[in-house]
Amino acid sequence: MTVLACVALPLLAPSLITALHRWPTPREAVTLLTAGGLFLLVYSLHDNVLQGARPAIDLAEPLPGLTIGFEVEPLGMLFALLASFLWMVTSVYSIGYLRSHHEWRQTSYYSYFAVALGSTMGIAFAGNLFTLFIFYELLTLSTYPLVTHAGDDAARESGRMYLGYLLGTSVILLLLALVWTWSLTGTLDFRTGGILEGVVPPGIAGILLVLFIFGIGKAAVMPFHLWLPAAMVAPTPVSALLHAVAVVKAGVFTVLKVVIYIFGIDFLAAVPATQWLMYIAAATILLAALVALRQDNLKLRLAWSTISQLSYIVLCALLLTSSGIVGGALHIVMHAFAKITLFLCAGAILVTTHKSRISEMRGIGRSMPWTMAAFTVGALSMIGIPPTGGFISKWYILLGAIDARQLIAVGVIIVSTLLNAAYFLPVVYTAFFHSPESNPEYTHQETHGEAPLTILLAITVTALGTVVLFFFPDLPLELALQLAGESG
Amino acid sequence: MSELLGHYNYWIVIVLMMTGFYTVIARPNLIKKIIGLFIFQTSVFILFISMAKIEGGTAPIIEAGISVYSNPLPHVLILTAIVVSLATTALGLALVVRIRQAYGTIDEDDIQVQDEED
Amino acid sequence: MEYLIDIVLLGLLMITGFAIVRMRSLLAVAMLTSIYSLLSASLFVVLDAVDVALTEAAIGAGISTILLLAAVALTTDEEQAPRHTPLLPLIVVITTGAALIYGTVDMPHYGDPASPVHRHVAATYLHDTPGEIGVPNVVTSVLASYRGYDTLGEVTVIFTAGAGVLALLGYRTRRRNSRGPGNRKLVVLRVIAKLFFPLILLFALYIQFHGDYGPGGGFQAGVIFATGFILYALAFGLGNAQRVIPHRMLHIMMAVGVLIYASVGIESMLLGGKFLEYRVLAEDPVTGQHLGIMLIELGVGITVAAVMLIIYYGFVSQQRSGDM
Amino acid sequence: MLLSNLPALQVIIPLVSAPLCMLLRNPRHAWACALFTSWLVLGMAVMLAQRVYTAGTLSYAIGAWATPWGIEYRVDMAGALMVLVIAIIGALVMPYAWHSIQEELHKKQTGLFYTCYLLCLTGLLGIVVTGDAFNLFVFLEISSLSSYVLISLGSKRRALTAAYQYLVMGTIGATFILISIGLLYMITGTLNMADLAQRLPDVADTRTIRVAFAFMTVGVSIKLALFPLHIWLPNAYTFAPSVVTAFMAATATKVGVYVLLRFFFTVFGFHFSFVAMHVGEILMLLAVAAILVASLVAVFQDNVKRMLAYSSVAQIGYIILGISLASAAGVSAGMLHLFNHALIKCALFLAIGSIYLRLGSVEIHNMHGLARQMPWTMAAFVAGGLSLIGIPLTAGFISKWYLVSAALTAGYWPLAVLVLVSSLLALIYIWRVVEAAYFHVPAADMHRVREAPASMLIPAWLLIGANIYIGIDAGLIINIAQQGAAVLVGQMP
Repeated sequence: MTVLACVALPLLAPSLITALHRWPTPREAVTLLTAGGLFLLVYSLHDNVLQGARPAIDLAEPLPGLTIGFEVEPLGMLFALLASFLWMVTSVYSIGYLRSHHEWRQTSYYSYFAVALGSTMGIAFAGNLFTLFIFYELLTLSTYPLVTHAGDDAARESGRMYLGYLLGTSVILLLLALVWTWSLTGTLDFRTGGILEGVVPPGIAGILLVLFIFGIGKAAVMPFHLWLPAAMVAPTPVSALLHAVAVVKAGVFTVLKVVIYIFGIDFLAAVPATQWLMYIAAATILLAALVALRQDNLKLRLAWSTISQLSYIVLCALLLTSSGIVGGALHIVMHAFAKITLFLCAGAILVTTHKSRISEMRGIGRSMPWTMAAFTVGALSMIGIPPTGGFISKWYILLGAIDARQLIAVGVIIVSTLLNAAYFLPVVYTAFFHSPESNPEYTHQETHGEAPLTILLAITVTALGTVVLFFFPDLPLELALQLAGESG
Repeated sequence: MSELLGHYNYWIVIVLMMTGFYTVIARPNLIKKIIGLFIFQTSVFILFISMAKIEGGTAPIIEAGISVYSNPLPHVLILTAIVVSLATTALGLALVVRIRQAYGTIDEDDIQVQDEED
Repeated sequence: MEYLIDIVLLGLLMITGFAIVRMRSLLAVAMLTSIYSLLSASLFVVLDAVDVALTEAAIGAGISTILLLAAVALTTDEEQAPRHTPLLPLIVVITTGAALIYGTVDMPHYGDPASPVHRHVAATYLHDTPGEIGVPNVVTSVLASYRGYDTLGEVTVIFTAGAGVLALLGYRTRRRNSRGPGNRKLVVLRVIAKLFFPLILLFALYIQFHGDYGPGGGFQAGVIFATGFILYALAFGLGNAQRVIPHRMLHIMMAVGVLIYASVGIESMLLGGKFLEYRVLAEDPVTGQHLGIMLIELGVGITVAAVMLIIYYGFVSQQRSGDM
Repeated sequence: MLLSNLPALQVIIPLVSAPLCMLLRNPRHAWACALFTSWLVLGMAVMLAQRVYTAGTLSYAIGAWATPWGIEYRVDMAGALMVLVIAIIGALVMPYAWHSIQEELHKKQTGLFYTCYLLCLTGLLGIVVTGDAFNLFVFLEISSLSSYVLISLGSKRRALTAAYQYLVMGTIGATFILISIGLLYMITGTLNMADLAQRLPDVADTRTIRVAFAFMTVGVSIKLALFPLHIWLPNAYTFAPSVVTAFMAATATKVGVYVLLRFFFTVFGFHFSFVAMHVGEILMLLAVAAILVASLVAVFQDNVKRMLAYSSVAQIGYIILGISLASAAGVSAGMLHLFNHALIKCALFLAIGSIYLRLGSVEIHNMHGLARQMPWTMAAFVAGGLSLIGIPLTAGFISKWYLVSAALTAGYWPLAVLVLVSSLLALIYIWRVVEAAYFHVPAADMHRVREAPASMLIPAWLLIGANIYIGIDAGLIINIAQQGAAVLVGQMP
C-alpha cells in the first residue's frame, strides 16, 4: 500500500496545486508538503527492504500476462530515496528561484514537476519492464512542458529535439526490444538472473542489448545524447532535479535493471555485443568530457559533464562484475548530489547576477562566497577527491573495472578524471582568483550580494550531503551491496 | 466453334463493360463520367442475365406444359441492381448540377484549377 | 434464330457504346444512352428476362434519359476535349478487361443447362414456387418473398436517392402557371397528354397488381406512374403538376412506402414469425404469401413513384425559366 | 419477440426510423428521432454481443426461408464486434451532432441530414450482419449512397466535388464487387456465404474464381481506401461536415475491412486467399506503402482534418498489415486496431469539429494559443493524439503492441520497425498541432473563441475515457478480438 501511495501522491498533487492557482503561498505549501510526505513514505520502506522484504502490488492487467505493478528492490529503493529527498530540496529552491525570476505559468510548473516526480517513483518501483516503460514515457511527456516553459522559439525548438530523441528512441528501439523480449519469453518480469538465459541465442541477445542500451535514450549514450544539452533551456531547478537526477538517472537506472534482471550478468558475459557497447560507453565518457571542456555556458558545461558521467554508470553495468554494479548504483547517488549542487549554484548565479557564461564570472566568488564554496564541493566530488561522495563511487567503479580485467575501462576512468578536473577547476579558479576589476565592463557587479535565502538553504543541504556521504555512505552502500549480492 | 459461341456473349459484354469503365476514368466531363458508369453497370446486368439463360427455356413464369425455364434469380438480382444504378445516376447528376452552379463548369480539369486557387 | 438476334443486338450495343465514348455532344450522348438502354432491354427479352426488360426500358430508357437531358440542359452540352493522354486509363481498362476474359475461359457455356447456376438454388425456386407461394411469376416470388429482404434494401436505396436529391437540389415550389410558356406550340402535346395520362395511370395499376402473373410489379408500376405525371408536368407546367401532387405529399408517400414494406415484416414478427415471414399473416400460408407480396409491392410502388417525381421536380426546379 | 429477432431488429430499427425521421418537419424532432434510434441501436448491439459471446454464432433466417434459398443473417464474434463499434460511434456522434450540424448545414437540410445518417447507419449494420453476398451489395449501396449525400452537405463547395469523386470511385468499387458476386454465382450457383464457402473448394482451381477473388479484393479495397485506391478519402474527410467525418472515419472504412476479412477467410477460405492467391504478400506491400506514404504526407498538411484523413489512410495500412500476416495473432491485432482506431479517430475528429465550430477554421496556423480558450477540447485532442501515436496507457499502444508482436512472431522484424517508425511520424504531425495550440503566442482575436458546448465535449471525452480504459485494462477487448479472429481464421494452421 505504501508503495502505491509513493507513486500516487505526487501524481495526485497537481489537482490540488491547480485548484490553488490563485493563491501562490498555499500552492507552494502543497508542493512542499507533498515532497516531504513523499520522502517520509519512501523512507518508511527502506528498513523492510534492507531486511530482504520486497513489498509488491499489482494494479491492472492491460494485456493478458502483462501487469502494471510495483515491487521494491534495493536499486529502486535507492533511486526512490534519492529522488524524493532531492525533490524536497529542489522545491525549496524552486520557490526562491521562480519568485525572484518572476517566471510565468508557475502553477503548471509545479504541477508538471509533481507529475514528473510521480513518474520517477513509478520507474523506481516498477515491478516489471512493462510498468517501467509506461512511467518512462510518462516522465518524458510530463517533463516536455517544463523544457518548453519559456514558450519562445528557442524553447520550442529544443522541446522538439527533446521529445524527438526521447520518444523516438524509446518508441522505435526500446519498445521493439520490449515486444521482442515478450514474444520470445512471454514475460517482462524482473527476475534475478534474468529471463532471457536459455531462451535466446547470444546473437539475438546481442541485438536486444543494443536495442535496449540505445533505446533507453535517457541514459544519453552517444549518439543519442543531444537532447540533454537541448533541455538546458529549461528553468534551472528543472535542469537540476530532472536533467541531473530524475530523468537521466531514470535512464541509467533502467539500464542497470535491464542488465541485471532481464539479461542477468552471467548470461551477458556470453554475449559478444556487450564488449562493444562498453567501448561505446567509454567513448561517450571521453568525447562528452572533451566537449564539456569547450563550453563557455555553465549549464551547457554541466550538461555535457552529465552525459559523460552517465556513461560511467552504463559502463559499470556492462563490466558485469559485482563491484561494478555497486559502483554504478553508488554513482547514481553520488553524482546526483554533486551535480545538483552544481546546477543549483549555476541557477543561483543566474538569478542573482543574470550571468550564464563562465567568462563573465570572474571574481564572482568574492560576492557570493557561500554559493561558490558549495560549487567547489560539488566540483571536487565530480572529480572524485575526498572527502566527497564521488570518491567512494569512483573507487568501486575502478575496482569493478580491474575485477573485469578491462584495462581500457581503467584507462578511460583515469583519463576522464583528469578531464573532469580540467573543466571544473578553471570555473572555481575564475570565480575565486580572478579579479573582477580586470574586466571594466563589469564594474557595477559589486552591487549584487548572495542569492536569496531559500536558494542558499537548498545549496547548503546538497553540498553538505555530498560531504556527509563520504563519511556515512552506509545506507546507499548497503543497498548497493544487497543489489550486487542478488545479481550474483 | 462451340467454344466461340459458348463465350461470345460474355466477351462482348466484357468489351461493353470496359467501354463504360474507360469513359468513367478517361473522360474529364462529369456528365460523361456518369454516363460511363451507367454503361458499365448496364453491361454488368447483361452479364448476369446472360448466365441466367438456358437453352430452349422460356421466361420464368410457370405455365402448364412448359418445363424448362430460365433462371429467375439473376433476374431478381438485376432488378435490384437496376434500381441501385438509377439511384447512383440520379445522385451523381444532382451533384453535377450543384457543381456546375458552384464552379461554372463541369470539366474535371477546370475544377481542379479552381480548387488549387482556393 | 435466337442466337442470331442475340449476336446482332450485342453488335449494335457495341457500336452504340463506342459512339458514346467518341461523341462530344452530350445531348447526343444522352440520346445514345437511351438507345443503349433500349437495346439492352430488347436483349433481355431475348434472354427470357421479361421483368428486367420492362424495368430497363422504363428506367434506363425512360427516367434515366430524362434526368440526363435535364442535367445537360442545366449544365452544358459540349464536352471539352480531354487534356491528358488516355494512356493510364487505357492500361487500367485493358488489364481489367484481360482479367475478365481470362476468367471466362473456365465459365460454363452460355445457355448450358448443366451449369451450376441452373442446378442449385434456382431449381428449387422454380420447383417450389407454385406450392409455397402460389404465384406463377417466379421472379415475383423470389423478389418479394424468398429474397424479399433484398427488395426492402432496394426500396431503401431508392428512398436514399430521393432523400439525397432533396438534400442536394432542394426545391422551389412553383407558383401555379396555368398557361405554360409557348403554350400555343404545346397544344398537340397537351391533347395527347390529356388522352394518355389516364391510360398511363391505368397501365401502372395493371402492372402493379398483375406482377404475380406476368412481368411487372411495384417497381415498374411506380416508374410508369411517375412517368405519367412527368408527361403531365411537361405538357401543363411544373406548377400545375405540383398542384396535383404537392411536394409535401411526395415526401409522405416516399416515407410511407418504405414504412408499409417494413411494417409487413414487423407485423409478421409480432405474429410470431420471422421478419418478412408472410405465411403467418393469414391462416393459410399461401394466402399469407399473397397478402404479403401484395402489400410490399404496394409499398414499393408508392415509394418508387414518389421518389421518381421528387427527383424530377428537383432537377426541373433548378431551372430559372421555362419548364422541362 | 425482441430477443429471437435481435439480429434482424438491429438493422430494421434504423431502417424504419429513417423514413419516420423524414416525416418530422421540425429539425429538433428529427434530431431527437436519430438520437433515440442510435441509442436503441447501441442497446441492441450490446445485447447482441452478449448473446454471441455466450451462445456463439447466431443465425437468423429472414422470412423463415431456409438457407441458401432465403437470406440469412449471421452474427459471429467478429461481426458482433463490428456492430458494437458502429453502434458506439453512432450513439456518441448523435448528441454531438446537434450544435455542429446547426452551425454547418442549411436549416432546410438538417432534417434530411438525420435521415441520411440513419440510412448510412442501416447500411453499415446491414453489411456486417448479413450472410448473403448479394444482400451485402445492397446494403453496401445504401451506406454508400447515403454517405455521398452526407459528404456533399459540407459547407464548402469542394464538398460537392469530393462527394462526386467518392461517388464515381465508390460506384466503380461496388460494380467490381457486383461482377465478383456474379462470377461466384456463375460457378457455384449460390449466394449464401456459408454455402459458397462449402462449394468453393471444389471449384477453387478455376480461372473464373480467381478473377472473382481479384475483383472482390479490388472493389472492397476502394471502399476501405487501401493505398493507392484511397484518393477519394482525403477530400471526402476534409470537406464533409465534422460530424460526418467523425462518423465515417470510425465506421465506413472499418466495415470495408470487415468485408474483406469476411471474404478472405469465411468465403474463399484461408488456403485459397493466402496460399493459392498470395494475397498476403500483395496486401503487405500495399500496407507498407500506405503507412509510409500517407504518414509522410500527413506531416506536411496545414489543414488538420486533411492531416487526420491521411493519418486514417496510414492507420488502415496498419490494420491491413495485421491481416496480411495471415496468422491468428496478426488478424486479431488487425481487429484490435480496427476497434481502437475507430475510438481514436472519432475522438480526434470530434475535437476538431468542436474547434471548427468555435474557431471557424481547422488550419494549424490559425490555432495559435487555442489551448487557453478551449482547454477541454484541446486536452481531448492531445489525449487522442497520444493514443494515435501509441503512448502507453492508451488504446493505441495496446494495438500497436500486438501488431509489433505479431510481426515479430511471423518473422518480419522490418515490419515491426516500420510500425514503430511510423508512429514517430504520427508524433510529428500530432505535435505540430499541440505546439501551435499550447506553445505559441495567441493570435490577436483568439480571446473571442469560447469552449465548445458540453454536448460536444462529453462524447469526445467518453471516447477518450474508453481509450484510456482500454489502455489500462484491455483484457475484454483483446479477448473479443481474439475470438473474432479465431472464428474468421478458423481452420488456419
